[in-house]
Amino acid sequence: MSTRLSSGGRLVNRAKQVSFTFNGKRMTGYEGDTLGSALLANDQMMVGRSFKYHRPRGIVASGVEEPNALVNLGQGARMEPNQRVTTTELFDGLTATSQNHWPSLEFDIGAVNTYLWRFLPAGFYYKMFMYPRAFWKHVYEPFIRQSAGLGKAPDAETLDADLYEHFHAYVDVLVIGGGVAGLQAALSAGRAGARVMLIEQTAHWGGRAPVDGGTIDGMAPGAWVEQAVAELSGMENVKMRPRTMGAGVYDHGYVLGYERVNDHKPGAKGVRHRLWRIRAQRIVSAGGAIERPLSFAGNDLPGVMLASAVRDYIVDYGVSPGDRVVVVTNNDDAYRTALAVKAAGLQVPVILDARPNGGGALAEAAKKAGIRVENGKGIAKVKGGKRVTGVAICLQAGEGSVIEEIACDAVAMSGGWSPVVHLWSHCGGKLLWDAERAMFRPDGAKPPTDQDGEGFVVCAGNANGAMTLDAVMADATLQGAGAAAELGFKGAAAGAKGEAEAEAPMAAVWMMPQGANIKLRMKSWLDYQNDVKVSDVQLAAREGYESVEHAKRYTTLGMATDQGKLSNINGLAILSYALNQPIPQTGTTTFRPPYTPISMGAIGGAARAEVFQPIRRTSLYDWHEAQNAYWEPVGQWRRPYCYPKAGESHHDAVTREINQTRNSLGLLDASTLGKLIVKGPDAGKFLDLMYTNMMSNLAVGKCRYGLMCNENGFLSDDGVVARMDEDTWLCHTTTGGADRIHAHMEEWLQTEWWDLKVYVANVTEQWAQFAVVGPNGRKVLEKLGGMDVSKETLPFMQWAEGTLGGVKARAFRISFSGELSYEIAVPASEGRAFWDMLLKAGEEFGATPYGTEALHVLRAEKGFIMIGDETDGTVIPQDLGLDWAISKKKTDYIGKRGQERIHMVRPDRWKLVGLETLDGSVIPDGAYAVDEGKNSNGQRNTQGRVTSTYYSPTLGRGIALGIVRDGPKRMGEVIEFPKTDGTSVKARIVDPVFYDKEGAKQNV
Amino acid sequence: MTGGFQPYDALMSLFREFAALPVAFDWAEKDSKTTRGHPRQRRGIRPDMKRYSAFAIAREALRHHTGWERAWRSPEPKKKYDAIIVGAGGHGLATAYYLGKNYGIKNVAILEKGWLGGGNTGRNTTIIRSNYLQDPSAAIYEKARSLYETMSQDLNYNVMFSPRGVMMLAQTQHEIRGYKRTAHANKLQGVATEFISPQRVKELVPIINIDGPRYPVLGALWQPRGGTARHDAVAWGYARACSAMGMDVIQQCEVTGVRTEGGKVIGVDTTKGAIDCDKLGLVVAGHSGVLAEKAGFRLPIESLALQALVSEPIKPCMNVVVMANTVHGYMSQSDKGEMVIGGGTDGFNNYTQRGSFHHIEETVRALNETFPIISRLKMLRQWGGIVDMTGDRSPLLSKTPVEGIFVNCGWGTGGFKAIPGSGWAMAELMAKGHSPLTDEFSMFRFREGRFIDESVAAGVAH
Amino acid sequence: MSKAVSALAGAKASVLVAIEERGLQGMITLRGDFASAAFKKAVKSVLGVDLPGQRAVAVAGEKAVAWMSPDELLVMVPHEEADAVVEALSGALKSEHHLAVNVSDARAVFRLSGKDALVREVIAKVAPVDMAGFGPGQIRRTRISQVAGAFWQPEAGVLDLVCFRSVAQYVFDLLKVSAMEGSEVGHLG
Amino acid sequence: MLTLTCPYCGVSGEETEFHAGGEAHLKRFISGSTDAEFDEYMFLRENPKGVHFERWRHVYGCGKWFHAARDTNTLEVFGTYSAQVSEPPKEIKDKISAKRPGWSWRNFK
Repeated sequence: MSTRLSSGGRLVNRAKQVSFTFNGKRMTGYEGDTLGSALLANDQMMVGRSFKYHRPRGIVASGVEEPNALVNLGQGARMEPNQRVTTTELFDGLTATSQNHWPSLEFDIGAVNTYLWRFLPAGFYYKMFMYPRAFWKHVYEPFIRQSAGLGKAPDAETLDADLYEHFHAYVDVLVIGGGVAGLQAALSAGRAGARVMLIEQTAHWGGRAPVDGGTIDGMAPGAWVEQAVAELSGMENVKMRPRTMGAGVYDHGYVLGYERVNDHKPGAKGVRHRLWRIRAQRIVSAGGAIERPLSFAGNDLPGVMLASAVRDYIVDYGVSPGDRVVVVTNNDDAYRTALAVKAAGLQVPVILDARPNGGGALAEAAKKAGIRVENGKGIAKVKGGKRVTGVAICLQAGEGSVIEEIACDAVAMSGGWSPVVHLWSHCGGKLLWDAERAMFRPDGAKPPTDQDGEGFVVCAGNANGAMTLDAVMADATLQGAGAAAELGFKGAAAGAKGEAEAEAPMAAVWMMPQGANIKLRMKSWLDYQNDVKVSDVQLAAREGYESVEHAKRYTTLGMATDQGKLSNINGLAILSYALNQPIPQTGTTTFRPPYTPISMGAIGGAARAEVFQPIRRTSLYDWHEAQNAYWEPVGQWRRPYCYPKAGESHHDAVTREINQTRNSLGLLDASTLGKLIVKGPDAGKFLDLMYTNMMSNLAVGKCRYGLMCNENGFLSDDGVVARMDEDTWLCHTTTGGADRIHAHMEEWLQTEWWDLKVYVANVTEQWAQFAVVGPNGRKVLEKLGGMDVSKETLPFMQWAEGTLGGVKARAFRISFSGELSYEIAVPASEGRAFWDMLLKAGEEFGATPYGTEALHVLRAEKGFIMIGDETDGTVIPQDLGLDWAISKKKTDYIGKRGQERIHMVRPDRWKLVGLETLDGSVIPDGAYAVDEGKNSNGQRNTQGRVTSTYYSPTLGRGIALGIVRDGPKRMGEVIEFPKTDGTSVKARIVDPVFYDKEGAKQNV
Repeated sequence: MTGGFQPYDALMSLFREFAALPVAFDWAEKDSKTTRGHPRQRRGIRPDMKRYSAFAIAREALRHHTGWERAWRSPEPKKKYDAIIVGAGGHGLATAYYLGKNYGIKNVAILEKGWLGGGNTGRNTTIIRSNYLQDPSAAIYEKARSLYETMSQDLNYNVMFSPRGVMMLAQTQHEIRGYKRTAHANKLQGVATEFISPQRVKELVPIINIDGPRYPVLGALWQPRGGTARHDAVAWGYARACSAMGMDVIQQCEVTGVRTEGGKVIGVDTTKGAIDCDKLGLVVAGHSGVLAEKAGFRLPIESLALQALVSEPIKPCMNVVVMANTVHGYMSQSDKGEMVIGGGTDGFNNYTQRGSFHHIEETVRALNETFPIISRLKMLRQWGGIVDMTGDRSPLLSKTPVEGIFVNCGWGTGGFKAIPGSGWAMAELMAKGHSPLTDEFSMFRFREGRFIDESVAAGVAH
Repeated sequence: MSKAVSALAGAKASVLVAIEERGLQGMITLRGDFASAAFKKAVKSVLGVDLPGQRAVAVAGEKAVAWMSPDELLVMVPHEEADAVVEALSGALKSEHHLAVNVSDARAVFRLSGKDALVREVIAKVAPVDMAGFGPGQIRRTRISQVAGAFWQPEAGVLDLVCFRSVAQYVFDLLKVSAMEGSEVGHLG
Repeated sequence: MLTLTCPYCGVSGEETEFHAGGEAHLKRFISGSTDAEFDEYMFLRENPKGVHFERWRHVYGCGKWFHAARDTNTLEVFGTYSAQVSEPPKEIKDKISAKRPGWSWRNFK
């Protein structure tokens, strides 16, 4: 059984007991434990079920590579699925439940798949479940979906209780990994004077070195780590950050760091995760190496663990994974585990060394310690059900005949080590195959390159393929100093010197035994979480899924939450052998960020709730809200759609607002309309190019409606232009157009007509602007007093500057409603005060604020087009009967050439008309007018569509604007608009101006 | 757990797969009643190719699955083919498949510089829908969607088409009008969609936050027969079927040159030697421009990186596909349990298959707000693909300035859903010289000012 | 004028650092040819400072001039003087192609004050800028999370940030969240 | 996530401060040009896998447009330069020649 040892555990504080629950069962651990070490200390060997066969799964690793031990952690607003127990720091009150089983971990009905395993090889679902067709959706898929998935989905109605944030950091040298290699690299770069940041994914510095032994500068590694950390902490130019993982390396030295700030103390003040957005000139990746499992039958049973993990649990946490631990290996490092087990007072019945000639100095030490060592042997099969009970031994060179059976309760396996090359590879760093040590390591000659075309990542230590302590320290010194030197920081001192026992060469072992028969291969797991076995990869190769990407996708090897950290190289080797080609020819799959999964919360950062996205507010925002405005988002602005009073529907409110505006006085917050100042000796010339019509000949003091197109000829914006003085124009744009048109003008000025002397400034927000509309509009302004707004002084389509009610104001005689109308602009800081004056002065006229919907109906009654309704990016001004606003005199304006193309001048284009339903009803939004017959694809032919359709309170009936093929020539014709419910509505083509065609009401 | 699911019932259905084998064959026969002849012959699949079925699995299980044959052959190129398709992605393989199936043109090679299905076919978010606004788009996407319905049976390869429904959220007044317009257009195009209420949205997607607060859900355009499929399987299934028809799928064979004579194509040069052909179809997505250059003409496209990501797998919590265009995010849950999320495209030309991280940030930010549970899930993996964009973001299925050369590209971010329709139409274009499905997608349309712009109604490109 | 109010009417928050909306601030966008002697002279004569260098801020009492682009300055004066200064500038530049326009009410200004490292850390959370390399005398126009903004440090421990008026509430909320208790980073200190 | 240096304000900023503006050095065709010329100007963009010239705007900074020479396959930036020129400056072309011998782009090499 796994248990807590009576002593040992360099990371745990035995003085501080911590209690937690697993599947509702109360357990205890120590401060410093991971959830994984604490579970093992409580003899919780089985912690989950595999994805496909629902086989029992135990902890196999001690770090980020763990594929099995995933739990639902926490509850309610802090519940998180798929948390790796090996990287979860234990805290008091932690609650965890195991995943992927029903009804319970011990008895899982899904485990029946394990008896059907013969019928469920890789890719089985591509070959079945096809008949009958309807069964896929209703029977097969629901079953597959239900049995797939791992953790629980968090509750849909509970908001995440935690907060997240981002941080931007800029460094010369970023060192990723706080093991001895990372520490040494940081020291080397830091001593040279570079700005260094050192990040480490765990809470501890020093990595595996203190567990592995040897000496650094004559000291125990732990002592050297303390000394190094002390020196680094004292350096001004070095920043150290534990619990921060290098998640991804992106182009141009951009790195994501994932800091788990409060995961070990949930609910503490501040953020849970911080996403570091680091821009580094050079990156030293010192992420270490990951031990590989061996592929033998039954290698997935709980109790079979990586040899290094067994050692970690004993040394770091004082936890024994078993009393009798069989060690199986192809390299010397696993002997350290055997020695550690022995030193803890536990038994090692045998070390099975697959190498015919066995190991070196460490093997001698093991033998000296009295451990039985068998060279050239391996495991034929692990015995046991929900946990290991023994192993059957065979010759590695054979086919699996059992020589001997040995009882044990744990197996420590080591298939060699793979450098962590992920960060090197994210941005295109190339790998080379080191056949001697059976691993891919970075090809230093082919690094990922940055904006200058220079390599910007180097690897150090294990991550660079330096596997012994002496090599690690030498490499780290070199890489750290080298990275700094490339940036001009020279003169780093010599680094520390590591010493460790000499090791005999490892031997690649991809299958155990080498000639394992099919029955053994079908039980030799490669990917524990996704249940991919040696036989599955071989099947993929046999069926022609030969590329590594095909084999991966066909078998799902390496696609689990660990992204193949344990399985990829083994699977790749099996595939290569199956294809009879060398491993490097098979190649690796692409390494993609993140290194291990990072929370969506962290990715989103602080952007939630009120700061999710900016809301742009006018000076009346609070007032609108106080009036119960129903908001409509328009870009990032919020505009009142209408102001419903108690008991009023939106429709009622809109009707009231329109009637009051037509009959007396309506007020609109038009502040969001864009206002651009265009000034300079060439401003007129420039505006003639920007607008379809002439602006250069507009007289000072006058206003003119203008159209803007894009270079394709399509109408993109409209608005009233006012000439301020000899060389200054004020251009109004739509609400959505202000920034866009400003950018559009700057673009043309800077990149095409840079010889023109014109400056543009966006003054949209400088001014609050209000439309004062209706027969009493003039009276209310006259009440405020200060400037002459009479018809004589300020006729239609003119503007004037002065004061109104004591406030500096500009008054524009323009109308988007067909009524007597002024738009008054006042400085935004006085917008609210001016609005209050307007309301007060307008009280006697029943002054009524109206929203965007009333605005739309008022303009539609008048036949005015609306950008975004009548236009959709495919409509040219000519389609909307706006030929009068297109200058024929000009040789050029933006869009002119585009409008000359053959499709744009076709006589049968759909053109603007008014539409009046025969029954007075409102045509549904978006309806199309049908034509006879169907097209060659069997689609009903159409001849037009509505673009705006409303109930008109003024006319007491439905009205619509639309574009209809050759419409203006078809006045009086009746066309039909089918509805989506199968019925249709008939409408007569009429003039688009429904109200006051003569303009009598606005020209007063 | 989603309501009403009974593990035992589902298990029984699994057993039924094995137990009711003769019945399964009956069903298969029924599917093929409309035409005469042996169903395998009708499908153009060689009678000697082993059919996939639960029975075959059971039979193979007895010999530990050692008897499965290659899904597709691995031939050396012949000297000449009637037609060569460059690009063994979904679109290229589908083109070849329908050339054989619909027009009997089976002396065809499909050349792939890497591995079949290794490009965008295997990198997308697998969404299938046809609720397009413009007639030409709706026609080809609906053709594709309808072919997906029967693809598993047609190919005898389970591509797991899952018509679970696709919805596009309306979160502004403008979007409501846009989607209502699309619903009207779809009605006339024969595409089944409807505009649904916020309450119905919540019923279909229990994990959505319809109250906003920033952008409340005001409704949605709902296509009940939209859905997803297993993307790799589409390429593999077509490849297997093409191979069975006698076509040569030639992988790791890069086209290095295009040979023409008197303005007409006569063959290609490849890393496996020169190969002659009468007709040449260029179907290479992101690399179309590079290949067109070799043939001596330029295409109106630019190549950009598009990104996607998946979360770790969780138990089923969302059965439909949701697209939220106001906040720029879309999401579905795969059969494995991962939340599959589509991100944005970079604004600059890029061939790296890596995009910029801020697009991932923007998408996830929006989805955290729309689906609050996402915040506590983790991103497992992000990746990028190269998409080719045309001037109107709609594809090119077109003749080219060189006689005998046809292009199929420019699918932008919407290619996967179109695969069978694209192949069907491209095959017709290559075999007959024109197709009603491709007529509007000519590469020369821009010169005339004729666009097929899908972004017009509610800002939905693809 | 007494009726004038700034975007957030002087809202304040005291979190890791003090955040305050600074009320009404006169601001003028001035565009022109920096190479022109007349332009330099006009700036000097009206504002009392030399033309600031690239991305620099020149301060003279209540007035300051910030370099915004190779042809644009941001002139800061007391709010009530803005119109007069625009007129003075326009007068001095009568014969020059230029643009001077009052944008005081189109902006909001926040002041962050407290421990210098904390002030700069708050900004490092919301702007893609190397705050370790930033200090008094410089101005940086950049992205403040999802909106445009610019900031400068009048002195250590103080930072002024300007954004558009319409997004003042967003920026205020964002700064408050970024400076919430318990979110010290300890990277720039 | 690119880093670009704005030649106008000198800021080396991350991509999110900038806006990509497509191919550089386009020759605009107006009324009177042929359909083919206009089509080429509007739609037939250079799309090389390699050296490319393009426009960017420092939208969150000084607001200025500028040109960049960049490799679309490695994302190396050879240099940024004024928007107000109709062809890349010689020093940029020389730099590219040193790094990518034999390159060409439209009429430039």
